[in-house]
Amino acid sequence: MTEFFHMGGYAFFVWTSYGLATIILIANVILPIQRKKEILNTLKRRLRREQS
Amino acid sequence: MSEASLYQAFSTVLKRDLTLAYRTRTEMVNPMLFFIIVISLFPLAVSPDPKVLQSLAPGVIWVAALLATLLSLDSMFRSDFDDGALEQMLLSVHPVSVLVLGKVLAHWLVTGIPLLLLAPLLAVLLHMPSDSIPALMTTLALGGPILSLVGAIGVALTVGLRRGGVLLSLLILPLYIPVLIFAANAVSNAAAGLAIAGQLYFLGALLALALTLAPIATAAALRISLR
Amino acid sequence: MWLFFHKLGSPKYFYDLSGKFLPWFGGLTLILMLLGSYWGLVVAPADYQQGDSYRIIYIHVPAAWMSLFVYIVMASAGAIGLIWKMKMADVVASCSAPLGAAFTFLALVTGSLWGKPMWGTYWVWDARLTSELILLFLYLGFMGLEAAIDDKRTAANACAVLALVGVVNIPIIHYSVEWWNTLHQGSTVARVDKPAMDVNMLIPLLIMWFAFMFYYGTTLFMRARNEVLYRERDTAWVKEMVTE
Amino acid sequence: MPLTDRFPSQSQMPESTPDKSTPGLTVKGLTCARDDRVLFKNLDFRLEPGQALQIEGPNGSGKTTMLRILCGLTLPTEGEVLWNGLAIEDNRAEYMGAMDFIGHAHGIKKELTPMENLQVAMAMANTRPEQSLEAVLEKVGLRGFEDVPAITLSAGQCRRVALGRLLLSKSLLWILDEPFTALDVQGQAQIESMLVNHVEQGGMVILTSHHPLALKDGMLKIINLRP
Repeated sequence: MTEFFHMGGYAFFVWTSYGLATIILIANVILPIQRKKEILNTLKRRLRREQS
Repeated sequence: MSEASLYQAFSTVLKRDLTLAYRTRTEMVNPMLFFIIVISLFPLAVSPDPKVLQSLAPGVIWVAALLATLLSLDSMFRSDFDDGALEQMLLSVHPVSVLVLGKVLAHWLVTGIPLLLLAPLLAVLLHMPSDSIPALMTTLALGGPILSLVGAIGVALTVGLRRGGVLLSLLILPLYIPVLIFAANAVSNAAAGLAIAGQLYFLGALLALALTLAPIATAAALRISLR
Repeated sequence: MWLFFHKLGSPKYFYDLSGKFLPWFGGLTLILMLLGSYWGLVVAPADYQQGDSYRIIYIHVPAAWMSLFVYIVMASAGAIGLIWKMKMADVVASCSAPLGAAFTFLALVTGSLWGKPMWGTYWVWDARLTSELILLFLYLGFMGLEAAIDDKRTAANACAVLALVGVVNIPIIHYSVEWWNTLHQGSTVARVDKPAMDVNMLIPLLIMWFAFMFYYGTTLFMRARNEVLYRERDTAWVKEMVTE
Repeated sequence: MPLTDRFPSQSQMPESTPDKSTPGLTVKGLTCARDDRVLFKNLDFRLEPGQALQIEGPNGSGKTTMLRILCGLTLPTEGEVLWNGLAIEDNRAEYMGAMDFIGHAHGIKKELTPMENLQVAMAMANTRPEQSLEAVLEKVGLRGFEDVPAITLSAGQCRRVALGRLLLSKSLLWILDEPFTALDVQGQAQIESMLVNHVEQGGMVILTSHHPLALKDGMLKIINLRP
């Protein structure tokens, strides 16, 4: 198993690439989810204020 | 709407811009001074040794010319935008792209030509071999209008913005890269005595493309910016 | 087809339609990503010349391909928005820009990480990497212009013009950089042409390619749906949805 | 507005020829919202030759925006503007020829003289006026200022030069944004008489101003953009 992580001596380069890729890809998924929550909350607050 | 009046409108815009530039001719000098100062920085920054300067010269002169044009681009539409003349141009009977062509030609005559005339002097400053100076002049003559035409698109996009200056360079410099590559290479090849016909043909092709498409894109961009 | 294209123009129709597709796209992306990476990292044999460092292509090549693909999608969405004045097209263009920039950045970094073992330095003015860098500048210009204009519709139209001008220039820039590269780098760096790819190396690449495409579809839908919610916040269907 | 700004040459008539049954300007369902603040909603009106339209309303009520929509500079959120029964985007050349717009920024170049400004305007509007430029300048009360750089003129005088442009071009519809600003009493009287006899001779005027116009009631329409 450790030999796999060793990546024939290029462990640093391969794993940094894949690590960075995961970070960027996951970030671009989480950002919209948070933004959606934020939009829905502001809309809810606005509606409550309008109705009251 | 006869073609004659279209040409007449084009030449009126051209004459108007040239008289405007003449009336504020102190501003015309700024791009030229910038051009000279930037080039004279390099011997100080790198080394005064002629051989080093010679290898640098084509690229340095062309980058400086490019930046000088970029600096002077803002004046193309800024004053017309502020006093409403740009609106009148958009509301003219004639197609806006033809009027824009007039303005771009005026801008090139006011800033492109002086850079062209200054180039030999700066080539000497950088110890460039004398047989590469004609190549430098040809590339500036072919490349200069492209810089103005493509730059006009960026200026038209950012004319409505308060601080559009920095954004303008971000929009336009990537589009200047092909011109820079072929022009600078043509001059350095000429210095080494190699053939430069291929590069000049390519610059000519870029000029033809810019002449046909850029005014239409600029007209669309102006119509959008003034919305 | 034309009716569908026209109906897609209405935000609500797009919102519902993309809502249905989203879980499928998301699931597919996840599966393909895991399968492709596993296949690429474990199953595929080591390259006889570069050893295991070549496995970076399973991220670099799809990302580079997506960076160009997304820009073309942006330019065409912009053109549709300009010519037929479709609000949804502007939304697609503005939501694609950050994704395209992310792909380009990813392609650049993985390219330089791959370059270190192969060429010995992190950054080489190689034709592909230089074109990728210039493409990143085009994306940043697009996003910069969009942020600088206040009115949403004017911003979308201005960015559409910029994207169209950009898309005309991309082949020119790429050709000039290629030509410039063969000029200077031609002799020194042995052109590393793609080794005859063993089928076990090629399949993960295709899988990752599809994975990235579906990933782009997923995140574009997510961002576009947010934008639709925000822009249509005064409409009845959004208010009713919010109060559920 | 298609991106490519086609040259509307003579041969290329708009698809359906403008029917004379609805001459003048027709506005249908005009709505304009500025980042979710609705300026005005569902405006419908028609303006025929020989009529004037006065738009009143507090500051920020969208008067200027409405004028810019009517002259095609700005796009409305909804609704359309028709000239002789055709949308203004479709018969742009005809509408631009028949309409003149003077905005708050009146488009007079400070560095040029009134004469030069009028010459540029003439070329833009592609008309050959019957009266000479001097006569026009005299009509707007600028005798003796023909060749003085506009920078030395007062704001009121520059406004007169801009209004002089209206006399030059044979345009049917005048769209004016606060035409009486910066004018002295005598100037306002001169301009008002100019507008009145333009309408009486079958012309059309749309203006934003609180200045009362001496027009018979059939000829004057008023729209109030209450918030």
